[in-house]
Amino acid sequence: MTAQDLDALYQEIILDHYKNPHGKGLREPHEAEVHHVNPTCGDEVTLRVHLAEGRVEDVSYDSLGCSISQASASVLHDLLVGKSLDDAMAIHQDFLTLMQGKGLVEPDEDVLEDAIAFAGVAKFPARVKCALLSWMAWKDATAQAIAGGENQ
Amino acid sequence: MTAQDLDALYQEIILDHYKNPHGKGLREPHEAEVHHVNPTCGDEVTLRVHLAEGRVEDVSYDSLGCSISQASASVLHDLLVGKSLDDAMAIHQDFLTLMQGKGLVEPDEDVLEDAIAFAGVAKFPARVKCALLSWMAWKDATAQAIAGGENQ
Amino acid sequence: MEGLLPELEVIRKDFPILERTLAGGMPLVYLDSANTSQKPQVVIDTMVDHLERHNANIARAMHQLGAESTEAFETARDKVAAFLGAPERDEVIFTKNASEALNLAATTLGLRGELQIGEGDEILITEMEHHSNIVPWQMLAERTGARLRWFGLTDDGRLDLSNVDELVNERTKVVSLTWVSNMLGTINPVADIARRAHSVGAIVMVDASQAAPQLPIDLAAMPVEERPDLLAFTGHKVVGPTGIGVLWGARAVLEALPPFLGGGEMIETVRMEGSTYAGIPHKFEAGTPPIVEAIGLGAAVEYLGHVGLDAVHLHEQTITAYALEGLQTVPGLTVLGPLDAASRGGAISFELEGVHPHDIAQVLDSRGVAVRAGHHCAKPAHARFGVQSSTRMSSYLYTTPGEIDALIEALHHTRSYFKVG
Amino acid sequence: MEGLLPELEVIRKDFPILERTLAGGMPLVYLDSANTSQKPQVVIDTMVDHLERHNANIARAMHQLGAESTEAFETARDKVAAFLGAPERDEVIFTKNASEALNLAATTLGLRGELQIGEGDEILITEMEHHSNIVPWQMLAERTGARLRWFGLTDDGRLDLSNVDELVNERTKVVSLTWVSNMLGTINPVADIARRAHSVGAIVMVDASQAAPQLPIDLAAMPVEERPDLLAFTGHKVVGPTGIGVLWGARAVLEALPPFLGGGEMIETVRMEGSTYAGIPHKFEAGTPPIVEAIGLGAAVEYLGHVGLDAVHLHEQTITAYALEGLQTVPGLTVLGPLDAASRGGAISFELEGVHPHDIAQVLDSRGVAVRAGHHCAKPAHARFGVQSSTRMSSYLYTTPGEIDALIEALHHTRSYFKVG
Ligand SMILES: Cc1ncc(COP(=O)(O)O)c(C=O)c1O
Ligand SMILES: Cc1ncc(COP(=O)(O)O)c(C=O)c1O
Repeated sequence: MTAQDLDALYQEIILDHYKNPHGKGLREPHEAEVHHVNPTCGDEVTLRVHLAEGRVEDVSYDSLGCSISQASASVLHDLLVGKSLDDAMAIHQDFLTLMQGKGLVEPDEDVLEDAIAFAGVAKFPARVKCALLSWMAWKDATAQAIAGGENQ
Repeated sequence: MTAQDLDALYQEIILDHYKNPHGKGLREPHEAEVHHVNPTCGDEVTLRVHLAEGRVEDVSYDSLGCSISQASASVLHDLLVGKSLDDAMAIHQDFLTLMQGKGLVEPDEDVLEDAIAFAGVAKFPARVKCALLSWMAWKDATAQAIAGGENQ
Repeated sequence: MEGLLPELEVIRKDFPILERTLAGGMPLVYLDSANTSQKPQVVIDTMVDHLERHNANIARAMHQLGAESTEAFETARDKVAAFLGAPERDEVIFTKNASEALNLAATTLGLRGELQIGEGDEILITEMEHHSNIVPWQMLAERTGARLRWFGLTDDGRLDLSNVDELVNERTKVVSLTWVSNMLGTINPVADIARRAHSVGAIVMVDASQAAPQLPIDLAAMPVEERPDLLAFTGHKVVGPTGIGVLWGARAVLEALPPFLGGGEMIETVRMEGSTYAGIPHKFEAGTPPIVEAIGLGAAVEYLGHVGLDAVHLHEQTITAYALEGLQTVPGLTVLGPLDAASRGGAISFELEGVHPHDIAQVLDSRGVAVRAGHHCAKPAHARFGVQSSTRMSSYLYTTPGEIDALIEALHHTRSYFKVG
Repeated sequence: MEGLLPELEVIRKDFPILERTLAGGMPLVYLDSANTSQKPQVVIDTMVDHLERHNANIARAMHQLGAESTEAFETARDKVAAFLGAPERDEVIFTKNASEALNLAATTLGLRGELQIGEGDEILITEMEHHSNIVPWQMLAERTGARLRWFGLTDDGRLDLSNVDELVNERTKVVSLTWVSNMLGTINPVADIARRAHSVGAIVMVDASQAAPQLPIDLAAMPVEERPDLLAFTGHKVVGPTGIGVLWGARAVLEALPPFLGGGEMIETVRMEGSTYAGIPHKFEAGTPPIVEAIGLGAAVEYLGHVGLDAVHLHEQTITAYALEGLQTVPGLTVLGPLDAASRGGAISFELEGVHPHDIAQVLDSRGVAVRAGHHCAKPAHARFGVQSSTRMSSYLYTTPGEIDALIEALHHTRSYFKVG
């Protein structure tokens, strides 16, 4: 890839989130905690969700990884916390679609806000996994939290 | 291979031994019996040796296989029965050398008699195994017979 | 001749080896395709292009070559999935050949896990299997104490289903059988057998090594009761390279099986104290996979797809019918297996009275006609018919009626060469 | 620069991929050879010639193509035997990669037989192994109840031999270790360890995946107490194709091990009731082997032999020394593993303060420099040094000092791109 591609990948927004991640750290309360690994490179995330009355009250996480995976966790926190579960799921789906779109999907800034900076990542198959690591962990944790709630 | 090569392989002598194998059938007495298989094609031989006072008294066999493997057992019978063990071993070695010589070894007719007809076989790696099947079985059986004799 | 591939001469041009001449200037008449198929230029060129321009390790490499290589490898998986009509592309596991795929299944069914086979259980195979679908199950039986049973064969070379009710019973844990016999040519009723086996809760494995080259396969279209749970085939028989085979498995079954080989790429995380494993397909692909081979296989199945498996199947049937007819003109010749081309694949094994298969193959070879002689890795099926070995001709999409004529003529010549009849 | 291959520019011409340009017209600077090596034209051409002119299955086929193919395949075995200085050519077993070779050993050591490992026995490995030399032994330990133990590492990335007397004891049944680490570059004292292990009667297995590409190996010349009993390497790292690996084993050990996979070619005879097995090497080569891959590997080791392994080794050391020097000019960069080029192989892993390996690799890639980032299938070794991943450059016989310069420059650029320091 060229120097321009590189700049498309490492948008300022991504580097900012990487240097100053939002919502990092593991917090109480939480209904589910998961640990996800990217087997290719070993990047890891431990992620907790706290749901209440159909809303995402908190997403807290601890992670080790590259700028893309770190920034994407930070953006996830910004985007999903405070949303209704339905809205959060919809945003999750949009982010997934964007990342799996091979750079051909036009992101909706109103929905994805800072996450539109990841549009450039979608062109790098090897990095898509990095960007999705925390998003997959969130989905998994949320499913567990919901299942746990139903079982009570 | 060409039609000439074919004729070099299927010498009249070989076809004669194939049609009228010498010494075929399993006989008593014997000190050792072995069963050898060519895993590639499934050709089989059951072979017995009878030794006495350092001489090959009899080699008897039952076999299933192609013309080359059948003829070679017949020739083996002719060549080895009646010989001293030492002479038989020497002939065995000469036959082995001939077969593994890729067609470049000049056989000694005084030693190998009819077996010189197998010189053409040595050019066909796939058929060398056929020609050697009973000879390997004989060596194995003889080794067993000798070891059995010593153990007594 | 009706039923032949319409562009047969064009297709033959795709296969460079068919232009070769042998000793004495003989043109090659290659009738050993059930043993291994020849390769079209596009498969060779795809491999060369990969090696010369895109070679890199996959998954682990993040650079441009690595991305290209990974993309090519995973696209090959998509192509194989499409070739099989696999319900999911991640159900396609790359192995080194069909034998490894069969061993993978037989080995992991013996390991601790939900599907573990043990004493008192039964494994059911058939008497017409290739050694690669017999020995792994013998080993499994030996290791676990399970009992190995098998369908016998009828005199005309079909599965003897007369005792199916006894053979398929509540102790049966796995049924493994070939779709098309590599020796007898028989096409087995896999759907029926799968339905019965599933009704007692058994896992069904199909050896498609001879089916994949010549029958259209569409797993997703099969009713699930009739669909095998596991299926194996091998790259080199579907105009692909050696060194690559495929195990397809239903996701639920593959997920229930423990890993087979351990190592790079099949892990989730490794600590000295213990490891966790990746999901399918990677769980079963330890180490650097056969990358360029998978890519070559992708090109191969795509090539077959372009020709059309229906057309290939019809061509095979047409050639087989023509060959069966021709063989009947040779005195003393007996075909082993079904005699109607419609219910069989393109491999025809036969005996010729008074001449050993080796000797037949040798005389044929002197005329450029390449066939196989021996037990074709199907000793029990040979034993069933009281023969120790046989001669086998096997055609493929590039075979012409003229080549069959050459075979028949060479067989007549063989008889006179050995002065029989 | 003294020590470089004298004909380096000629050698580079042998590798077509080195002429490739990447996105933005960047020339390729391939520094990922420990992951997989590039292929010289002669290897590609040998494979193409085989596929276009000689393709047939081996052993089983008696026709001319079959004889040619069998001859080419078995000659490849001779070439590999010569490459290793193997005492006997039949001790060379073809597998699909190094991982399969390691699994073959680990699996069969757990099966019924003279060498069977069981409860109370110990398996000894090291903390610097590739996952492919860890996971198979973990699986063996789990299946048999044996205990898995390992050598730790010193701070400078060597084996910690301080507790060798405790680790190598009369319960130790097998010791398996890498000759050269793929992460740290460390060259291990395999002869010393083999001697000790043999003194307690253990089997010694050496993972030569990183050694075979760059160190001259002469097994027959090693004193038998110091010679491994089993040794594995992989084709794609010695300028050969993927899909092929090698297990070498001393005849006595290979004969004592039970078969691994079952199927065509590894049998002596098969009946439905049970089977007997062929001798080595065929006993361990079930199914159609990777034929064209073995032939490609034969051409590859012959190519390396012509260049000369001593010369390759010297070249690697020279490049490695030059690279270690250059890396020291990059602020915040720490090399993991030994710092003297003489006692290490050509893979150098490092950390760069403030930039994650993925991001380094990405910036390097934008300049055409291909390196590997991640755990390099050596998670435990990374954990030992408290890092989760690292960046690795690895050279080979075609690497030039200019390429090292390009790497160093790109690393400086990376720091400024990410505004560190
Ligand atoms: C030291 C070492 N061992 C084993 C392997 C496994 O080789 P393969 O992936 O070809 O099986 C590798 C390479 O990946 C390696 O570097
Ligand atoms: C029916 C059948 N099963 C299995 C195999 C084994 O395939 P491979 O040797 O490629 O593993 C073959 C071919 O040899 C076959 O014909």
